Amino acid sequence: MKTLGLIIVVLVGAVLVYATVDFPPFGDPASPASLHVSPRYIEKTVEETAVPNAVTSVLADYRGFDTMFETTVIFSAGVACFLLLRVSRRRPPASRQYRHRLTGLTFRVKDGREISLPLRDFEPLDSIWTPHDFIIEKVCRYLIPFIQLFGLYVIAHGHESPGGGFQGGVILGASIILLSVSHNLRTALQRMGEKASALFSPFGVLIYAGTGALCLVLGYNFLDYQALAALLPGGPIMARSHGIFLVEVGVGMAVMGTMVWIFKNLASLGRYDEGL
Amino acid sequence: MSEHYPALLVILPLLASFFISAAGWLRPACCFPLAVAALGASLLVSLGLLSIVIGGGPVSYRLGGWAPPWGICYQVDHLNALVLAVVSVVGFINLTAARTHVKKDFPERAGPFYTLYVLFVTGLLGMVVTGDAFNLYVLLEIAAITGYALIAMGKGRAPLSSLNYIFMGTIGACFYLLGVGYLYIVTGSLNMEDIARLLPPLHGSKVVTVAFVIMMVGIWLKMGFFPLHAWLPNAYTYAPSPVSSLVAPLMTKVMVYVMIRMVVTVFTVDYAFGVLGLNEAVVWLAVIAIVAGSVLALAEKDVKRMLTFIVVAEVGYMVGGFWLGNRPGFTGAVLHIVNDALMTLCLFLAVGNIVYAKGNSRWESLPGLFRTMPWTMGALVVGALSIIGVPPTCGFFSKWYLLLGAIQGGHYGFLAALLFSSLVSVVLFFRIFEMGYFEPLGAPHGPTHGQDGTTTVREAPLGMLAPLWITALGLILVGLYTGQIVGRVIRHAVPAMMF
Amino acid sequence: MEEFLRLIIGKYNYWIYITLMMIGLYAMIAKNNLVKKIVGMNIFQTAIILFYISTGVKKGATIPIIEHSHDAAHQAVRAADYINPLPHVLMLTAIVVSVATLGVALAVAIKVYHRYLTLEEDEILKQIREP
Amino acid sequence: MIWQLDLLILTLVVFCGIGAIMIRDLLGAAILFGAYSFMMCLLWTIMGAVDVAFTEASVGAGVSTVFFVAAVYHTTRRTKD
Repeated sequence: MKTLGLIIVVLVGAVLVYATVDFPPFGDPASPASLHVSPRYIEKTVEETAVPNAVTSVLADYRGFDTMFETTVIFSAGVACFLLLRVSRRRPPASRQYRHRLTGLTFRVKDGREISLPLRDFEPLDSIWTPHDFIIEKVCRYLIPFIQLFGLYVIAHGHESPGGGFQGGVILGASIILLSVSHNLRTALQRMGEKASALFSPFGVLIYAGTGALCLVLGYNFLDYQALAALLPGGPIMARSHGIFLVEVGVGMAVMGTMVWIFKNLASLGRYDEGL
Repeated sequence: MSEHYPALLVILPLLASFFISAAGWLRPACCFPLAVAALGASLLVSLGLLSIVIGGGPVSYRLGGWAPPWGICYQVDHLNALVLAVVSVVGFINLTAARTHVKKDFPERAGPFYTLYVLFVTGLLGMVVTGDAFNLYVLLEIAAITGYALIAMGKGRAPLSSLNYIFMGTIGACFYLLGVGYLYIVTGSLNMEDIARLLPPLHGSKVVTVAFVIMMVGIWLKMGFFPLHAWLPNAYTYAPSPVSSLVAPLMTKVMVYVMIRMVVTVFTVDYAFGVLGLNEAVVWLAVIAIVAGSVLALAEKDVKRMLTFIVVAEVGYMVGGFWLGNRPGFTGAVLHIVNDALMTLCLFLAVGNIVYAKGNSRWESLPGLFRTMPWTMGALVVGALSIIGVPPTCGFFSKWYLLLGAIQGGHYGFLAALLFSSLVSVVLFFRIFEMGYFEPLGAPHGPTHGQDGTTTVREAPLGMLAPLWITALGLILVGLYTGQIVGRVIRHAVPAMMF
Repeated sequence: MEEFLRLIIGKYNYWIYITLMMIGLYAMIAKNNLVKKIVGMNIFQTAIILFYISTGVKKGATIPIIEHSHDAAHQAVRAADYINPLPHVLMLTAIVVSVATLGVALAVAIKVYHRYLTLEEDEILKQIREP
Repeated sequence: MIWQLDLLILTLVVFCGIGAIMIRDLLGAAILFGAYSFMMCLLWTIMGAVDVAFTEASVGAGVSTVFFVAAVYHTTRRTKD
């Protein structure tokens, strides 16, 4: 296998090197790639969509259809992980551990036996003991709101600066993942349950596709945001800008939900009780 | 409304998949009806689109309202209207048969299963309808990711086979993407027709040659063309029955379509057959694929696994027929996309019924099946006759065109391979019929046989038999209407340069 | 010789992407461990992204966020002043696809591990051959 | 674009890539893959692809690495190659 792999790799490499010789020089402003289609995006983006960030306008408007399917790819990955890993029959673990909230005393309940103590004074612990790190917990707890705020900013400000729905959504998702990593999965699940993340992702893509379908219902082509001028103030050009914003919000929601969903499935092996 | 058909075709199942996913959480009983409604709607739209194209010629649709080289456009001509109809028909028929399997094997996961099912069909439909090279990649990945997950649902070795498929599929898709990038760097465009317009002055460029080669290798990897087929048999064998009867008929055929579309529309026939002159070599590769697929099928002792090798051989038919580069060869290849999708569906559905009743489809479980499951085996016979190429069924006609193409192109190796493979199919299927018909129920044909009371084997439920027989009758109907299909659709799809 | 050197230096980004792609491809084909293969798959995909981004670079141009002001008269935007945004858009999509594939691949790999209790391909194949 | 910096990062990218597939510890491979993604992200920032770099920083270096660690946590760190 190793030799075969080496032969294939060298062969592919040789073919690619062979083609690279004919490439236009690196960074050449006069290469065909920079002359044929893309100048229009740069020159007309402000005029046609009122979005100065050309990447956002191309992403969500000129080639918005690609982006819709990109979000669908993420969504289907979420569903795929769920389908593959989620176990429905919950088997109680052999022993459970609890810590008393006030005293910090830890004790273990064996063989699925019930305990008669008031459970709200106790917190369940993971079966694999992880050190309780005060600094990490506190720092992350105070950091997370700011991370989330930043994520929202990135979504909202994608028109003017780098960023957009996708990046913002990943940051929002990462904040929940950070909560799970710094505390434990249970805390993260309390903040954002399984059902919430599983409904967030189709709902986000639905916002995207629904915006497109709305344009279609209003008599324009699919995803032609001009149609939204009938519903939103500011004329057809601003309607494009607003349409892009709507779509970015949808992408953000879908990506946030799915990232958290995939993480939960991978981290708890689909059991949703404990994990990373 | 009909001007929006190209978009609706993809949008309706896409929107429905979100609702199915939500329904999986809120109201699981709704999942199946929603999926049927979605694929039914897209089936109707695709048939409408086919009739529009037959009546009034190609249709194009601008997504987002942007003109083609800047925005993405959908381009429906005779070739892809036909393939669209086939994809939606197969997806729909198989969905109706899937219900019983899902109820039996994973009832609690119906929601995500149907979501992925509908998304898979959406991805394939989008791949066929699109006129943008990069958009094709994104949809290819949707079909691939949903396919990986669906295949990994199977028992036993399925996850390992699926992982293997993930690696090979990713290499294939990335090679395709790299090819698109190479075309982009020399032309600056992503729209297929626009690239075709810009390419002729660049025919001597090494970049275009390598783009062509690497794109073809990527597509061949995805379709399981012989030396690159290693992932295919395991993935299709260990997948759950409703999944293998979905993926096996559709994925390979759609990739064959993508190959034809790339060569005909993007690189143009002139370049692929004239400038590069690879056709002779590729037809010989196809000959090897056909022979190897048939021989490997002979060695198998499991009906489902045997069928996967037949799929490998059939891919060789279509690739070879297309690369013959003449009119009958092209007609045969396109007709075979239609016929083979239906034939494979019929056979895999029949095998799905056997697996449903017996638990597996190995040789040991075959004896006496004609008595216990007469309807299933009847449909299996029709499908098998079609694969062999017996006249009233459709398989005969596409093979006929392929043979004509081989004779016209003077390619007797391909001719011999076709005949050889038909002969092997006769051997393969008659062995199955013999075991199912002549060997008595209690024959000592396997160690596990007869212990658990084989009398419990009953015919599959009506919900699985009806789709199976609709497909089987479809095989004969398509065979009878071949003249119509060729005359009204495929004739217009053949590029003008082919004779 | 000088021309050769110019070829090497002028296109160094392209050479690096080919190297990375070869590393990734080698890992996917020849490595024995499934997670290593998945790492290779990701390296392979990022290499292609690097290629696309390299095609979009323009010397002397800035990032593709157009400078504009609401009140001033509309001044013409020159395309040569901004980097080509199209490859960036395409590659955002490719990154998303790669993380989606990664998620599914890891889920499948975990399933494989729980069945065979190993991630080494040769050990798994051995277990399949001798049940 | 400062070519010295560019070259340094390109070299680091290649070394991180080779390291990620050579190291005999899957957790180490995951971390090196994160480093690889982060170097890639720097490279793209230099090349002016800020949006892509942003995405790669959050996805490649962030979430992907976490996915890897989660998968390794539930399987094994052991590897023979």
